[in-house]
Amino acid sequence: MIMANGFAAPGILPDILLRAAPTGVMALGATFVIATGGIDLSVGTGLSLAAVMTAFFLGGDFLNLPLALGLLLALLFGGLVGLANGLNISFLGLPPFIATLGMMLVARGLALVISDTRPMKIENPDFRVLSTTTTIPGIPNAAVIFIVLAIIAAVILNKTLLGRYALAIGSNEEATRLSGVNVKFWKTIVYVTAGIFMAAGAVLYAARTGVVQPAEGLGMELNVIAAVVIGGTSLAGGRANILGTLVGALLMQTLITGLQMMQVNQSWQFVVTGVIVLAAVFADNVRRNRARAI
Amino acid sequence: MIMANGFAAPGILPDILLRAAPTGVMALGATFVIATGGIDLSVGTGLSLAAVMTAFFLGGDFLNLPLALGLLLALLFGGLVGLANGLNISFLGLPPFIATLGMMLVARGLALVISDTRPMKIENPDFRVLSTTTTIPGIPNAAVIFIVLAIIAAVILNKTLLGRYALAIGSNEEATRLSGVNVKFWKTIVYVTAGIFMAAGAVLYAARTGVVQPAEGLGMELNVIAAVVIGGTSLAGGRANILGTLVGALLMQTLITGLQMMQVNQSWQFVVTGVIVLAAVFADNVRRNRARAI
Amino acid sequence: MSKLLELKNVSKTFPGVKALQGVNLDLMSGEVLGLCGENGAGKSTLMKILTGIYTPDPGAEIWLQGTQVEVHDVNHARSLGLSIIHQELNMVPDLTVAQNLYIGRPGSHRRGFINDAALNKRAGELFDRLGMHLDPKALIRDLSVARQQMVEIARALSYDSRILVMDEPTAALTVAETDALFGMIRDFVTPETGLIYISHRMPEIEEITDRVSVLRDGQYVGTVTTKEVEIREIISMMVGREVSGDARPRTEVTSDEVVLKVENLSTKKLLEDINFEVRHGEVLGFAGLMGAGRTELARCVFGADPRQSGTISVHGKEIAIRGASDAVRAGIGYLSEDRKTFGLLLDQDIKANTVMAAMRDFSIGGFVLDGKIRTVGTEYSELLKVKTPSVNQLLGKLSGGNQQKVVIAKWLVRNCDVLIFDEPTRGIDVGAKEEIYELIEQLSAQGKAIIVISSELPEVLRVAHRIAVMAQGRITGILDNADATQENIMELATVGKPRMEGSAA
Amino acid sequence: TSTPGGTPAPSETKPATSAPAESTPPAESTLPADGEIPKGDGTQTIYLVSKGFQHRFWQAVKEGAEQAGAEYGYKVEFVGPPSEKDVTIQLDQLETALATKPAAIGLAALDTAAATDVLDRISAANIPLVAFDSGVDSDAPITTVQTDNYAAAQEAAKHMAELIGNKGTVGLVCHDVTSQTGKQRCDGFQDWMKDNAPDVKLLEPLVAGSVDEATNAAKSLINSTPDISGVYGTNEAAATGAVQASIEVNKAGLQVVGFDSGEIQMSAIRDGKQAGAITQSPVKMGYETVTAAIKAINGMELPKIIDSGFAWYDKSNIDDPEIAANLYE
Ligand SMILES: Nc1ncnc2c1ncn2[C@@H]1O[C@H](COP(=O)(O)OP(=O)(O)OP(=O)(O)O)[C@@H](O)[C@H]1O
Ligand SMILES: Nc1ncnc2c1ncn2[C@@H]1O[C@H](COP(=O)(O)OP(=O)(O)OP(=O)(O)O)[C@@H](O)[C@H]1O
Ligand SMILES: [Mg+2]
Ligand SMILES: [Mg+2]
Repeated sequence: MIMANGFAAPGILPDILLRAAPTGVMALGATFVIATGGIDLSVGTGLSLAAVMTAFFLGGDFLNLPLALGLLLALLFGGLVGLANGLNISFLGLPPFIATLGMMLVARGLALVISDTRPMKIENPDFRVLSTTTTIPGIPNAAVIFIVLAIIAAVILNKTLLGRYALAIGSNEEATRLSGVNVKFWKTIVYVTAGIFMAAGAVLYAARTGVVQPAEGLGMELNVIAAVVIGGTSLAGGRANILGTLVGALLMQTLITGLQMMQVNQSWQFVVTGVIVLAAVFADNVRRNRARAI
Repeated sequence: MIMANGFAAPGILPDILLRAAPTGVMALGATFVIATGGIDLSVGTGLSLAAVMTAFFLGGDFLNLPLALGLLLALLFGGLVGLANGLNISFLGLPPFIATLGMMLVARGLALVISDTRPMKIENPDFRVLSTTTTIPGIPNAAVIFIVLAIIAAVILNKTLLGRYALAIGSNEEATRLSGVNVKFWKTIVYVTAGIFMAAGAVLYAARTGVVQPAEGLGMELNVIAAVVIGGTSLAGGRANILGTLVGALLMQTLITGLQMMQVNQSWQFVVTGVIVLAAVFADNVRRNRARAI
Repeated sequence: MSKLLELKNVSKTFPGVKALQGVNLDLMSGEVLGLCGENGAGKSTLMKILTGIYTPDPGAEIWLQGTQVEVHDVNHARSLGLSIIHQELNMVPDLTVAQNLYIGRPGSHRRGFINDAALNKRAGELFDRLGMHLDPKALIRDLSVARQQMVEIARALSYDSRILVMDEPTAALTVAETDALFGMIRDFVTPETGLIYISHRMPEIEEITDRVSVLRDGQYVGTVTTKEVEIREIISMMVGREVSGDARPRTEVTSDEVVLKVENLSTKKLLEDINFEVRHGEVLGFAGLMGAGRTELARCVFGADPRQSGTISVHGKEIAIRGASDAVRAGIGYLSEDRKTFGLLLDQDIKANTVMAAMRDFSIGGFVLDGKIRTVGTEYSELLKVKTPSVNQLLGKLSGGNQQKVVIAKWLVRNCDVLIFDEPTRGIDVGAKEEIYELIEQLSAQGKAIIVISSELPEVLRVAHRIAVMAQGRITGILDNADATQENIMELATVGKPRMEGSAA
Repeated sequence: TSTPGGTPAPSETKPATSAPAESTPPAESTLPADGEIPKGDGTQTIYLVSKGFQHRFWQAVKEGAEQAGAEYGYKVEFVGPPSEKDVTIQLDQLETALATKPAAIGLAALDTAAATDVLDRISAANIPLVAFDSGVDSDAPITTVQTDNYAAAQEAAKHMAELIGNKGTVGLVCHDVTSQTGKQRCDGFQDWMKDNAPDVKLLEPLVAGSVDEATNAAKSLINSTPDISGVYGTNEAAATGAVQASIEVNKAGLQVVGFDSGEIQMSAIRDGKQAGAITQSPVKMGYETVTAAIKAINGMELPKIIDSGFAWYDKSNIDDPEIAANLYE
């Protein structure tokens, strides 16, 4: 049945990658936050805000900056949102859930205020190239960018101080502090990193259609977190897995796309998705316990 | 300004209680879950599902059961949703975030399936009495029920094994297990309790208009959690405060109502709400640290 | 005397580790049986099998008074009359002392409703009976490790058990509390009961046990009657060699250069006007009773807790310490007394823990050097004889003593000028203890300034050139090693405090 | 495009100005007469991507569509994103629709500019496209079956002004200010008042997506504005909330004007607690969309716009068959 609907047709994986790219890229960043035992609820509306800012920097009706500068500013802006989260958490001592919940509301409002609740257009053809256009035959650029960012994230997590400290903080924050690590600083950096990845996700999102909807991101935060957790990163912190996050994001998207293609009734799609999310994480638990027992 | 707008008029507190009742009652139950260090994302769409079931039990077009029986079944059904969460968490070992995220999707779908995506009517006049009707002059029944449920929740939390074990599990699950407490069992009971409170919230919600919209609860889960956390219950578990949750729910609702009454532009309302949530929790932290230092 | 308990052919395999192989053990009624063995010998594992926490490999048999039983879980063990005080504290920090005492116990509630006033009253009566001074209403998280340990002991004694296991109960206790505990143990043992006592402190073994069983590398070595053998012999059964009992430091301080100087240090909570200095190559010991403030002093100097006034100078330069990272940057290392909470990343591996305080030396431009980390991790676990299949083992899977060694390794790798060791040999076996003393000696010979906080007087006398004694947040005297004896230290430690005071809240 | 105040006549048959030739499949030899709709064999699918599916309105559209499908022998697949904010999800659904190679696609675009890429590919695949509910900024759709939301909102404003005697303070509860529909229903109301009733003061619109939120929002408006004389809600949830709030506050003379239908609005209108509301013709919209698609599949000519219309209803005409057909409880 799936076959018949062209679901397994060649090019389906690139298509899934394309669809999953915005959420997936945000999930890469969120993996660091979750590795510290934190959580980031602001990525959903943060995506809207970052996309609105991208349109503000690049859109013909607005600043109309050169592409490279505009993209740089967009990423910087994402980092700034992350910085605000990081400072609220590290220095004001707010629990990550609350700090990022507050930011979720603030970002939602600001996106609407800045866009004046209107869709914003980015006509710049070079910008649009970042999404569906293919440079490598058969693979949309967004898919390539997603993979490249996943590799970068994996290197940061496994091979840099940032990754090590994120895991250490998630494992035992107090012990890490007493080892002389500047926990506040590194935690802040983790949220900044998540913010930058969020902005990268926002850029891919905006590039797909060239039109930014200021209210679309709300709710994406749960998909982002689900992708990370399905990928095997523990919400308790201390363990993280970028490849897992990539797989988690693709799994979620495949599921959604598959159900659409199989023309499952939409109400049932929610039920099926819910059950499969539960089953996937359960199967992963079982697999891991078995691996541990060997 | 607030005064001028009638915001401080007599009867404003009962009105806030009425408005906050569905979220607030769910937050009472969620306090137990959060006390164990868990989280329940399924309360939002779970409210829709429980409300749909309430309409199914009581509605004239459906089973049309006697009020008491229908209400009992509705609460039982809520308990069943909680039981499913509890079993998934305790026995399948799923992280609460994932287990309840899955349930969130399942409940959302089932609410649509059962209602056939149509609003469902509960004409039973005795049922409608549960919300805006006043028995004690000036105080809507929903407000009274909210307060009574808060008292019950406080007793359960502070005076019963359930509350004690919930706190102990949140504080140190391993030590609690080694003390001979059947952690799996009690954790399950905690989610069942949350499910029952969720159903009670759904009943109050449905009683207000007498018509159940099957797709409305989504997103309420964050308000519920915010109310609990603003109330001083720690997301890390081990510490909980029912009075705090009550205050947290009222604070959130007062904020929203206040901004509406002051005719703040909608987009800015989000920003202001976000900032005030951050400030409230920060102020609470400061206050508590000062109290500890004395 | 009849056999109260018999364990036959107990084996336990963890992934990559054979923790126990065919171990036999028996306990007579009316006796205290010592259980000795090096770190990682399998003592805790054996006791966890006995009390239903671990399931043994097939073939194991547990016999209670002549009937074979299978222990399913903690509650089942308890209903069989078996209870245990674990090596690691198992308290619920957010509950009160009384709530912890009675959690999970039948009779602690009436139809699900709990009467805290009644629990407090019962707890108070229990403490009176045991001669403990604890406030039933105090939150566990506000108690020092030692006080929490007392609560654990009280809890274990309050069960009407036939067999009680104590896994290193005195690791956090000082001499006075240990004596009190021994009194309780003697009261507990009747012709119907028996007690298994695990400790690395040989004098305690000598004092309290009737017989001693020894494990080595997960295997049963033998059992001796305590009165009939010298402690030396037990130790050689454990380690397979003799360990010397030299009691005093073998190095001398040659330099006058002051490395660490603390002046007029006070905190809001406890410390008052603390002044001391540690010289180049010197080991300064800190002795005192439980709650004297030694840990608080160390944490304060290290920047882990805020100070109210006072200055801290390293190499003559006053340093502004606002947090632990400032202290580490200034060259101060601190090994906490509570390794689980403050020292370890339990779900990270040995090598990651080993280099945690010195990550900057293991990275270039923000990128970590995994090869170097592995090499150094291996080097230090060999140096400290950490018992593990590989440096990739997670810390949570090591025995208590081996975990302690990894924390020590962390600060050795960091190579600080000032090292503060708070109870460095807590939970470490006698053989390894001596190795750590030698290590401290080597470090002081290299010119490091070292503070050793210890509740074991022989240990302080063994390693410290000078000994500062604290009582109630003040330094009541500083003795040269040559002038110090257990007696005069105790005298200073109890200045103005003739007996253990006990209001916790 | 539509005549406010009345249910417009079905498909005005203005000939399509530029039906893209390449997107029309080769004409069958037996071309049926104009207006007569050829029956399918029940194997082909018409895929409708709407703006939502959870709301009663879209369910009514779906019903109409399925009705037409059953009548003429076509399978109808009807999907929509969970909310009217989910442009990307809708886009994915459109892609999925394209991938299943249906006989025709119907689209109620949340954002027309966003969809251009896919629309091009739909044209390239020679699949006829019918827009419904709102227009698509492109030549791709062969025809558009739509309600003019802006005009409908103006109609609501006109009635509100009448009800309050062209002066007083009016509050707005808008269901959404980011979707095109939401905006038009808010803007049309505000603009008409500004232009035609200068003595009517409009309060800052509050946004509420659910009945519960709308009730609270409307209640806030009423409580904070002693001289308020009317409240307008822009969809079923917003209007229902406004009615519920006015019942809870029980303020004499307060006029509530709503949109769409639903149990609470209908009984409130019958009881006189609500003045009236605008209804669209969702069932008709669905039906017309599918029949237009069938005509397009068969290469028949279609007008550029098919107006599905809207109507004002109140106590006086709520039971007229023409109105009642479009109301749902
Ligand atoms: N959960 C576990 N998983 C894997 N290995 C374990 C686990 N628990 C203990 N071990 C291993 O089993 C062996 C015995 O450990 P055990 O804790 O019984 O030692 P011990 O004699 O109590 O030592 P110590 O005196 O240091 O407390 C050690 O090598 C330890 O690393
Ligand atoms: N009687 C007591 N009961 C509970 N806590 C106490 C008591 N006396 C002191 N404390 C607390 O213990 C801490 C000081 O003890 P600290 O741990 O520094 O002492 P120590 O000399 O290191 O003893 P320990 O052997 O317990 O580590 C302070 O936080 C103090 O509030
Ligand atoms: Mg041990
Ligand atoms: Mg100490």
